[in-house]
Amino acid sequence: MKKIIDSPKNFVNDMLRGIYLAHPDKLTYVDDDMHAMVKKDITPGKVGIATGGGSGHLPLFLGYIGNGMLDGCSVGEVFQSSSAQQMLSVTKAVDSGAGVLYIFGNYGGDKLNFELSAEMADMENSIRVTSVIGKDDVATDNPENRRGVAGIFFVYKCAGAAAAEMLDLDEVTRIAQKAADNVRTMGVALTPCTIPRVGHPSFEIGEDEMELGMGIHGEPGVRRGQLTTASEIVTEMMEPILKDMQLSEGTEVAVLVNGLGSTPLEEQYLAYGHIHDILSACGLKVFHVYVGEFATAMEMAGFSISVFKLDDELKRLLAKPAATPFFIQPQL
Amino acid sequence: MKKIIDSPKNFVNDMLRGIYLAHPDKLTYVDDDMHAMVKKDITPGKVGIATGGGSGHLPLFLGYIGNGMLDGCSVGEVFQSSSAQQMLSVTKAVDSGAGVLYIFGNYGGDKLNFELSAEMADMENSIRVTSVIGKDDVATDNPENRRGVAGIFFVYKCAGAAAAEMLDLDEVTRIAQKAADNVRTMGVALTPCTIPRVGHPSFEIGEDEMELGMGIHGEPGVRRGQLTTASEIVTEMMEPILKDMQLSEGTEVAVLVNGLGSTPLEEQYLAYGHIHDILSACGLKVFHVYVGEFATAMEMAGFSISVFKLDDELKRLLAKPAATPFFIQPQL
Amino acid sequence: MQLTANDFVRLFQAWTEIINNNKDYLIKLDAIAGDGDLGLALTDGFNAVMASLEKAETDDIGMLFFQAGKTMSVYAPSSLGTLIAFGLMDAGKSMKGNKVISGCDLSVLLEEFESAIMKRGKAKPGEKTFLDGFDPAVCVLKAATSEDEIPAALRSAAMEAHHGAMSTVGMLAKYGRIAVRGEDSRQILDPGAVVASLMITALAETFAH
Amino acid sequence: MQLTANDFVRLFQAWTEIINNNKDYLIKLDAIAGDGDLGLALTDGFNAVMASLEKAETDDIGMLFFQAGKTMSVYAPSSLGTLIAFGLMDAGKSMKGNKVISGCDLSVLLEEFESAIMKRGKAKPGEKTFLDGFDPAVCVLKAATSEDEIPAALRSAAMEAHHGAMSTVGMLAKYGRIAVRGEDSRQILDPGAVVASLMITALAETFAH
Ligand SMILES: Nc1ncnc2c1ncn2[C@@H]1O[C@H](COP(=O)(O)OP(=O)(O)O)[C@@H](O)[C@H]1O
Ligand SMILES: Nc1ncnc2c1ncn2[C@@H]1O[C@H](COP(=O)(O)OP(=O)(O)O)[C@@H](O)[C@H]1O
Ligand SMILES: [Mg+2]
Ligand SMILES: [Mg+2]
Ligand SMILES: [Mg+2]
Ligand SMILES: [Mg+2]
Repeated sequence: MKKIIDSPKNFVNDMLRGIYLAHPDKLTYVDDDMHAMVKKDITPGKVGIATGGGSGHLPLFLGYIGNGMLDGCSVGEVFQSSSAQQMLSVTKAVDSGAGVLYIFGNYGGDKLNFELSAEMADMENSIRVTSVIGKDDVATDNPENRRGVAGIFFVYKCAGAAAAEMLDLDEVTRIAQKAADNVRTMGVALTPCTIPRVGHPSFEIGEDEMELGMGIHGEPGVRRGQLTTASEIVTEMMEPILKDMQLSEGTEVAVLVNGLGSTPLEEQYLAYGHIHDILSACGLKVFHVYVGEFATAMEMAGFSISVFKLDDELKRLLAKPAATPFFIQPQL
Repeated sequence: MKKIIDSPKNFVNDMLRGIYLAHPDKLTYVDDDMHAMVKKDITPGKVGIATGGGSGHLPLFLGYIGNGMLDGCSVGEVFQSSSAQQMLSVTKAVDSGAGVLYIFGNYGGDKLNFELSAEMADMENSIRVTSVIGKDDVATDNPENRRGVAGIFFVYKCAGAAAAEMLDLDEVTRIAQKAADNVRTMGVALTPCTIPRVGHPSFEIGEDEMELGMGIHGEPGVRRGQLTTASEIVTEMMEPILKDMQLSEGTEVAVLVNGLGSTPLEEQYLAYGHIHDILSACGLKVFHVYVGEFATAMEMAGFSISVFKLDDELKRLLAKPAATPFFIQPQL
Repeated sequence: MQLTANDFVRLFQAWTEIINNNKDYLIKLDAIAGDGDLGLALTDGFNAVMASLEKAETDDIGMLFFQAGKTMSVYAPSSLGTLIAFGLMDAGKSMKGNKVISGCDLSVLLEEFESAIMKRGKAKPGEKTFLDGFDPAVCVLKAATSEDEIPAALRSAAMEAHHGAMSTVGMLAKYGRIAVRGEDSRQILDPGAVVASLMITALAETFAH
Repeated sequence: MQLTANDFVRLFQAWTEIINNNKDYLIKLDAIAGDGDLGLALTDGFNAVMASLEKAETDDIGMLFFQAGKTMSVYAPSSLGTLIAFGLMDAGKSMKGNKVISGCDLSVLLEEFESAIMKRGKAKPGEKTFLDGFDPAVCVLKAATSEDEIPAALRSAAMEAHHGAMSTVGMLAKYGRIAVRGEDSRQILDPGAVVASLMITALAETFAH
C-alpha cells in the first residue's frame, strides 16, 4: 500500500483536519464531530440539502457543500456510511425552518442510517425531511438495486440550484427526484484500490484486463474482459446507458466523464471524443460536458460515463452558477 | 501499460480531439494544427499570453487558457516540446497588437523552440515577444538549472490577471517575472508513469520506496528513500522550500498542493494539514490554498508543494476571478 | 438457567472475540461479495460496545442491550452494523427492567433481535442475508420449551446457524451490495450470514454448559 | 571524393537507420539521464526527414540540409532534436548553391553544424552534451587536409566520437535535464553524446570507402 498517510486508523480524521484547515471560511462542523460537516454560512429560510456517505470518493460527497449546491454532509469511514447520529447533527445544523432534503446513494448502510436520522429529526426536532436516492448505475438490471455512483452530481446540482431559488421542500424534492430519474451511469475499472485499514487491494485484476460495471468501492462488476481500445470500451459502456434511457432524436443531454482516481485527464478527454461521436450519431445534442474527477474510489484506475437527460427546467437549473471548495461553475 | 487509449501513436491527437469536442465554445486551433490551441475569443488590445510544453501534464499547460489566464498554448507530444512553428502559429493568433508574453518551464526543448519562435515572430511578423521562465523546483540547488513545475500556475494566474487589467507588455512581464521569482516547489513521487509510445514505466521503485525531488516527467529525483509517514514526508519537502525562500514572520503566502496523477485528493488534504502546521509554526499567514491536480505526470503517484510569497500586488492579482475549461476561480 | 447482566457482558465479550478473530476472514468474504469492509465495521462496533460495557454498571439486561445497540450504531454504521444495532436496541426494549432472565427467555431476546432486523432491512429468510444464519438458530431455540433442553438447543442452534450460513451459496441476493449482481450472486457465500453463525456459535459457547 | 546531393541522401538514410536501430537504447539511456523520450523524438525526426527527402528532388546540397533541418525542427522539437535541426539548417546555409563538394568540405559542413549547436545551446565541449561525441570527430576531420586522408580520417573520427561519448561519464552536466542533478550527474552516460557518436559512425560507414 503506497499512500501519503500517517496511520491507517486516523486516515479519515487526518484528511478532515486538512480540509477544515484549507477551507476555514467555507466549511465547519457541529457537535464537536469533524464527521458532521456543514456549510459555514447557512442561508436562512432556504431548504437545507444534506448528503452523506463513506470516505474515499473525494470530491464526493462533502466536496459539494457550497453555494448553489449542498449545505451539509455526514462523513463516514472509508467506504462506510456515517452514523445516524452524525446525520442528525448535520440535519439540525442545516435546517433553518424550511425542512431538509437528503440526497444519497442506494447503499444499505446509508439507507438505514438516513432513515433513522429522518425519524429522529422528525420525532425529536420536528424537522421535515424528504429523501431522494441516487440509483444511476446501469451495470445492474433491476432499477431498484442499482448503485448510486457519479450521476448523483447532477442531482446535487439541480436540487442545489432549486433550493438557492428559495423553492419549498416539496419543489426541491420533486426536482431532485426528476434529476435522479434522468441520469444513468456506467463505469469501468482497470485497477483496484486499497482501504488504508485493510492494507491490500480489494481484488486482483490482470495486467491486460478491465472490469466493466465495477462499483466505486471496488465491488465486483458485470464483466471481466480484455482491456481493449478506448473506442471499444466507450461503445460497450454507452450501450446499456442509451438502451436504458431511450432518448429520442434531438434530446439535449449533459455528460459527465468521471475519473475514478488514477486515470489521467488525458484519457478521460480521449474517451469523451468517442462518447461525443456516439451521442452525435444518435442525434442527441450535448448541452454541457463535465470531465474530471467527481466521484472517485481513491487510487482506482478507470472512469465512468454519466448521461443526464435535460428538459427546460433541469437545463436551466444545471446552468446556474455554483461554488464549493471543490467545484466551481459559472453560469453556463 | 493500462491506459484508456486507442493507439499510443495517436494518443495526443485523440486527446486533443476530445478536448475540442468538449469545449467548442472556449477553445479552438489555428493553422489547421490541433497542437496550436488558442482561446476562442481574444480580447482586442490585450497583451497575449502564450505557453507551451509537452503533453501528459493536464491541466497543465493548455488547461489554463481562458478568461483571466492564458490566450494560447502550443501542445507537444507526451513530455516533449512543441515545435517553434506551432509556437509561432499560436503567437500570431493571440497577438492583437499589444505584444505577447511567453511563460514556460525551464526545459531545453521548450527554451530553444520558444526562443526561435520569438525570433520568427519579431522578424516575420513584427510581434514583440517577452519571455518568463518558470524555475520553481528547489530539488536542484543551482537556481538557473531548476525545473519548472507546478508553481508556474501562480505565474499564469498573476500574469493573466494583469493582462486582463489591460496593462502593457512590460508591466505584465514584470509581474510574471515577479511571480516566478516568488514561488518554490518540491515534489515527491511514489510510482512512475508510462509514456504511451514507450509502453513501460520510465523507472522502477520499490513497494516501500519514494523518490524526493522527482520531476514531472519521471526524471530522477534527489533522494530515494523509505516511504515514511505523511508528516515526515511533508517536513522533508518543506525544509528546502522554506530555506530557499527565507520568509520573515508575518509574511502572507498562497499554497498549492498538487497531485501528480494517482494520489487521491484525500491524501493531498491530509498532507495539507501538516503543511499548515509548519507554516503556522513559522509565523506565516496562509492567504489561500489550492489543493488538487494542477500539473500532473499522467498516472504518477505523488504530490508537490508550492509556496508562493505574496505582496500586495501579487495578492490582489491572485485573488482576481479566472475561468478556463479546467480551472475556475471566483474573486477571492 | 438464570442469566444476569453479568452473563450478558460475558456474551458480548465472546461476540467481540469471535468477530475480532474473524476480522480478516470477514474482510475477505465481503471483498468478494461487497466492498470488503465488514471486518472493519464489526470489529469497530463490537470493540466499542465492549469498551462501553466495561465502564457502564447496569444490572438491567434490557438497558445493557439497548446501550450496546446505540454504541454499535455509532461505531459500525455499515449495513450490517446498523441492522445489528437495531436488533440490539429492540431486544433491549423487550427486556427492559429485567435483572435476571431464564434460558427460555433467550429465544424471545433473539426473536426481538431478528424481527427488528427484518423490520428495518425488509429482508426475509431465504434472501441471502444475515437472517439466513440467524433464523435457523431462533427456530431451534423457540422449539426448546423447558430449561433443561436449553444447553442442547444452543449447541444445535450453532450447527443450524452454520448450515444456514452455508446455504446462502445458491440463494439469489435481493438486498445489500451483492444484489447488484443478479443471478451471479448465487455462487457467493453471504458474509453477513457468516456473522450470524459466528454470533450464535459464541452464544452457545458462552451459555451451553 | 566527389559528393553529390544523392550521396547526402544516402547519409540521411544511414543516419535514419542507425537512430531507428538504437531507438530503445536511446530511450533507456534518456530514462536514466532525463525523461526517456530521446529515442522517440529522434526516430520521429529522422523518419520525417527521410520521408521528405524521398519526395524532394533537389540537387543543391545546401538546400537538402536546410530542408532536412526544417523538417527536423517540426518533427523532433525536443532539446536535441531542435539542436540538430539548427545544426542541419546552418550547415545547409553554408553549402547553399553547391551541387558537388569534396571530402575535405565535410569538415566545414560538420563545423557549421557544431557551431550552430554551440550558438543555440550555449554549451561547450566538456560539459556533458551531444558536443562531447561530436567535437572529437570534427577535430579529426579538420586535421585531414588532403582528399586521400579523408577515408581514414572518417574511420578515426568514428572512433574518437565513440571515445568522446564514453568520456561523458565523469563529466559534470551543466545543460539539459540531467543538469538538475548536480554532482550526481557525473556517473551517467550522456544520451545525446551517444547520438553524436552514432551519427559519426553512420557518416564513416557511408563515405569511408
Ligand atoms: N436488508 C438486509 N437485511 C439483512 N441483512 C442484510 C441486509 N442488507 C445487507 N445485509 C447483510 O449485510 C452484509 C453486508 O454488511 P456490510 O459490509 O456492513 O454492508 P455494506 O458495506 O454494504 O454497508 C451482507 O452480507 C448481508 O448479510
Ligand atoms: N545545450 C545543449 N547543448 C548541446 N546538447 C544538449 C544541450 N542540452 C541538451 N543536450 C543534449 O540533449 C540530450 C537530451 O535530448 P532530449 O531527450 O531531446 O532532451 P529533452 O527530452 O530534455 O528535450 C542530452 O543528452 C544532451 O546530450
Ligand atoms: Mg461498506
Ligand atoms: Mg523530452
Ligand atoms: Mg461491506
Ligand atoms: Mg529527453
